[in-house]
Amino acid sequence: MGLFGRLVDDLVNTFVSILKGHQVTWRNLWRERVTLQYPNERPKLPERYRGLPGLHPELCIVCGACAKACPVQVINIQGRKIAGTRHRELVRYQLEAGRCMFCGLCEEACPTKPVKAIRLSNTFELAVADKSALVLEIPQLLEIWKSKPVEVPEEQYLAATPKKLAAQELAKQAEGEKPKAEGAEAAPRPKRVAAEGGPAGG
Amino acid sequence: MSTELPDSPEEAKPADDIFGLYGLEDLLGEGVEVSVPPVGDPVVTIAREKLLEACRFFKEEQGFDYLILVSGVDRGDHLESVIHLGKADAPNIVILKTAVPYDDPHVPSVTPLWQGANWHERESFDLMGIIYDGHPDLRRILLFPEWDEYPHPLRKEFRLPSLEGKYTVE
Amino acid sequence: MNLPITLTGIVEGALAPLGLQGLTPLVVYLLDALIILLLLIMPVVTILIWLLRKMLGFIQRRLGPMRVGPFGVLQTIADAVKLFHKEDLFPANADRVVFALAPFLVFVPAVLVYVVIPFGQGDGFVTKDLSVGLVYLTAVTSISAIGIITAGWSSDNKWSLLGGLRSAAQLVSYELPMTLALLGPPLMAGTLSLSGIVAAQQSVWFVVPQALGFLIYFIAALAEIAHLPFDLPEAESELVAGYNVEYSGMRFGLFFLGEFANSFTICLVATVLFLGGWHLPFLGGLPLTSWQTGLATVATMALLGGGIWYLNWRRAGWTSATRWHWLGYVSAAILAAIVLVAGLVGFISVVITLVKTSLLVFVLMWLRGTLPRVRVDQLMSFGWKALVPLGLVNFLALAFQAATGIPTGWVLNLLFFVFVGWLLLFAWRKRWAYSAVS
Amino acid sequence: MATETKQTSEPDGVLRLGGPGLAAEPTGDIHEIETDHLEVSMGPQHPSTHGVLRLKVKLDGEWVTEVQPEIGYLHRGVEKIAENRTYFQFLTITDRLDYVAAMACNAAYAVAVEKLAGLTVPPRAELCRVIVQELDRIASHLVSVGTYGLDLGATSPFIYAFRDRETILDLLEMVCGARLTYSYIRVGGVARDLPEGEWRTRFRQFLDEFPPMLDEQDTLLSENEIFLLRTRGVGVLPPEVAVNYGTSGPVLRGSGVAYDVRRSKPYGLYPQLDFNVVTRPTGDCLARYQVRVEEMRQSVKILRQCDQLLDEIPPGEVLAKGARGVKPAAGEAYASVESPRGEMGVYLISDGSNKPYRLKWRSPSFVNLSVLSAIGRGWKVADLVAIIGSIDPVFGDVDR
Repeated sequence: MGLFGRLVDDLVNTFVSILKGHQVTWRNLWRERVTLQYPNERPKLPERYRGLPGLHPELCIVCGACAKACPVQVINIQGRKIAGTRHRELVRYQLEAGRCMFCGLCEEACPTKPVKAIRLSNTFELAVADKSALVLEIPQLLEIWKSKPVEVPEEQYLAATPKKLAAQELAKQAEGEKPKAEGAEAAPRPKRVAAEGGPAGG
Repeated sequence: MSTELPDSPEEAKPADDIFGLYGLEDLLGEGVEVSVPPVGDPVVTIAREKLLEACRFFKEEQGFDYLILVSGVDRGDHLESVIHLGKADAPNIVILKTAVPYDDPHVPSVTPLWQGANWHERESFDLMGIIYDGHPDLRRILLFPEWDEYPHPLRKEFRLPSLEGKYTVE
Repeated sequence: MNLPITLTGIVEGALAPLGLQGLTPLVVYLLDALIILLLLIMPVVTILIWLLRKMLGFIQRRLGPMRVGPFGVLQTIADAVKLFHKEDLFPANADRVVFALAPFLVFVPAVLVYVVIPFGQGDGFVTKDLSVGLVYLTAVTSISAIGIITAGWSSDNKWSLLGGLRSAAQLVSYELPMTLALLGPPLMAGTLSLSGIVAAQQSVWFVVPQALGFLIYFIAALAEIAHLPFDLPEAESELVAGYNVEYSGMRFGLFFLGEFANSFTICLVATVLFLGGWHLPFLGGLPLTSWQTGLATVATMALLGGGIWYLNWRRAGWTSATRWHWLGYVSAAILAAIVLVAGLVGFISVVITLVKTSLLVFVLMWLRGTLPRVRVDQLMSFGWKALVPLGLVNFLALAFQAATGIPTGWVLNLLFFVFVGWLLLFAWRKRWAYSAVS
Repeated sequence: MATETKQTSEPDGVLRLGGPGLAAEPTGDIHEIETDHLEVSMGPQHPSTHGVLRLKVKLDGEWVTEVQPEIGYLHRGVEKIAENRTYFQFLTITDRLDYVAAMACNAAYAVAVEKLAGLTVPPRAELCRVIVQELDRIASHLVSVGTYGLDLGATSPFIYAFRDRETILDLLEMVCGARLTYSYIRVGGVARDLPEGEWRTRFRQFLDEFPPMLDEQDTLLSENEIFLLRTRGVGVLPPEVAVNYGTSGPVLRGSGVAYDVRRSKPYGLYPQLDFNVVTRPTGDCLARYQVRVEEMRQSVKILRQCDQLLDEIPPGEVLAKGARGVKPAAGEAYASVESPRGEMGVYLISDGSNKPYRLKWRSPSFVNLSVLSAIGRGWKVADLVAIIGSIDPVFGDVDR
């Protein structure tokens, strides 16, 4: 072949390779598009999607497991004991969504049943004009919580909230009964829960 | 020169065979100790005067030609320079450790043996403050040159702001 | 057929009371240029950019612009408005005068070229049919090289300097084969006037006897306008953006527009010189005045755009994504009206020219969607070692043919056709199975 | 086309490599013209430095006479953060290291902690790990290959690659709920079992549809003469130098060294799986590119085997007992996995508490990038771009 052969070979290769590339792009010209026209067409999010965490304040037993599990410490919980009972109620729950990394450890740590008090929702649009708007308080968190459908009917998961249990307990106390056993069953002891979630402090 | 190696990593590391396997008898002596921890790979602790010699032994006579990692550890009372050596064609790993006092953190550089040590040592110098003698270009690599908030942030004295749980119940 | 009111008449009427009739030709010229700019270049470039982005999008299985106007027709206008709003930045150490002038040096020649190009049959379709049209063409297109070089130099940025230098080397090198290839058609037509060259192609388009010349011209012109695979002066992955890295606002927009106007220009020139201009085997054009050319052009682009639009509709369907619905409908209605009016007046020759041009523009887009960029030394060696010798051989064969009548040019091109055919056969025999991997 | 690689031994005994430009020293009369080298800063804002890499480049015309990478623009002190997080919590931070292949980061860390704490991973979890890691490897290589096309000026391969990657990200999103920061492979197993039903169908569909798409996209690049001109013989890294620098992954295998952690230091389910360690002998940019493409095909092969194993290994426990509050005994361990970029290792020291005493991340990109100053000189600026692209650094991983 020699030099001429190599030259011809080069020419053929160049020619074919460039035509082949154009063949590929030509074929793609007629294929179905894959673009999603986002604000008008919404993505179909899978069931396990990890969006913004939402909280149901009624369900929260104020055990602090989520705050301890959080690797970036964006959860701030303030609670108080319901006078005369073992139950606690939520005073304030703050979540700094701007620093949240949607890892879902809080949801995994949450001990409430049958529905978790803190759940990652399908909300992913976080754009705000002011960073302070990303510090979420209970009303917003509740809205986010409710944005994701729950399989359990509402009466069922709201049947044994800490407040209701406390009210029952108080009522029983008023009747003169000893409410210990029931209270221990309803609210798991925070220490055990915290150990499962992995304590961060100390 | 390298010793013949069994196929699987389990066979390669029976604790009692370690000296024969890695030919460590020749190396043992003043300033060189070997320990086989229950978890992990054999550790050879070397005085810093003999480090380069030991590295050359491992590279040239034992075929540990692949430098995995050079790192620094703050042990609380002294610093430690750790070298992980491996082979490009076998699963064996050996860990070389050299203790370095805080007030005189000098260790010979292994860049003459492995070019790859260059950036590892720069990083260790940058974050841990170990000075590698004989390094061709020892300067900060990850932090910017004027960094002076705390010279070597991976030392234990440098503490991050504490991450207290924000969980309060009245 | 002419419209009852002519531009000259209007200008004369306006100037006569002031006693300035003497200025009429000048004013008419300026107005003519303005009309060409506003009615021809701007809409063409606007629609061309949209077309290009749509085609590139389709090639890449995207949709391209979709927001402004129906299917994003008005995206380019929105971009231009945005660019006008941007701050006009000058680097601290830039040579301010040169820096400010450079974009015009790129954009103005791109527009000036259109002066001599005949869009259709008859005097009405060419602003000024110079007897040395081809010389003017090559001279004017070369000016933009100066603009690019000065832009690169005056920015006081090392990357843009590199881009400017690359472009200097590239434009000077490829000017040579391009001009050699451009010399073919006048040799055969016996005139340098572009209308004359088109008229000479009535029986056979020059792409047949000068296929090699056409190929050389097209490749060299790609390099001249810095189009992929030769877009080295502004190679964004190497030189960030090359010569225009420091430009902002509408100065950058001028580079951008100039670039697209240039890609339209080379296709138009190729059509006029090699693809027979407005000639179809048996259809002639109808006479039209120059400013109607603009309307006709817009109309054609609208028709082409309509095709893309249809494709887009097939793919994306109607969505409420088009926020400027009403604007889109208005613009579509205007375009439709123009098509109607221009159609009534008769513009078939212009349509033929522009359809041919648009096909070439599509080839440009296709190349852009497919090929990677060559390296600077490969570009140079390809230019000097392949294109220049080929161009010389081609030119000598054609010149010999013109001087003696011995059909050397035909023989050369016959050889070229045989060679291409053999390549195709070879390629087919390999069943496209050539794989460089092995 | 420049194919020659020169090696020079300089006074300090350091081996230096480089392209043909090293010989481009002026001779004869040219000496009389005074010339100066142009020093430019390539990056940290530059379209083709793949993130925040800054190169101090000395140019002699278009020739690169010296290149010095400057890194650290994305340094976040991850190793220090590790000392302040529990073993379980830190896993979520590892997502942010090599963000293009976060599964490998998860896996490297999990394997190290398991080795240290002596945790046994359930078989089903091992299978899930292999599947997501290989899917992620394909996704990562697609980014690398696609952006490589973009570096060389070809836009379409990039889009095609991202279209396929999108399919994988959808699959992974169905598995763990996130597209980049997976946090799926946990210490002691995985977060959840793979979903059944639709996921499985789409997974199989992907395995069928992906290889032809890959071939098509590969046609645009490795069968294009211009691409070959730009990559063949450019940025040659001889095998002995590659080993000496400690490079790994496609960079090392492109130089013909068959070092793959999945084979050399097997972990997880890999010893049971059948796949080839892809190597190319030439050590140039093209070889590194081809290794990546071929590795994607091998990953598909692994995934097909996993698809069968999914039926054989029944769903069950996917997280080892006691993994959440894991507290390894005092000691240390080094474990590594094969990330798409090479050997990603974690050196972990425990003092018996629930937080690591020291964590050192052996990031493949960091090591691979260090070779750039050796092989980057003597080439054209455009080649330098090609070389960086073929090394494929990810700056979350380099700077940590």
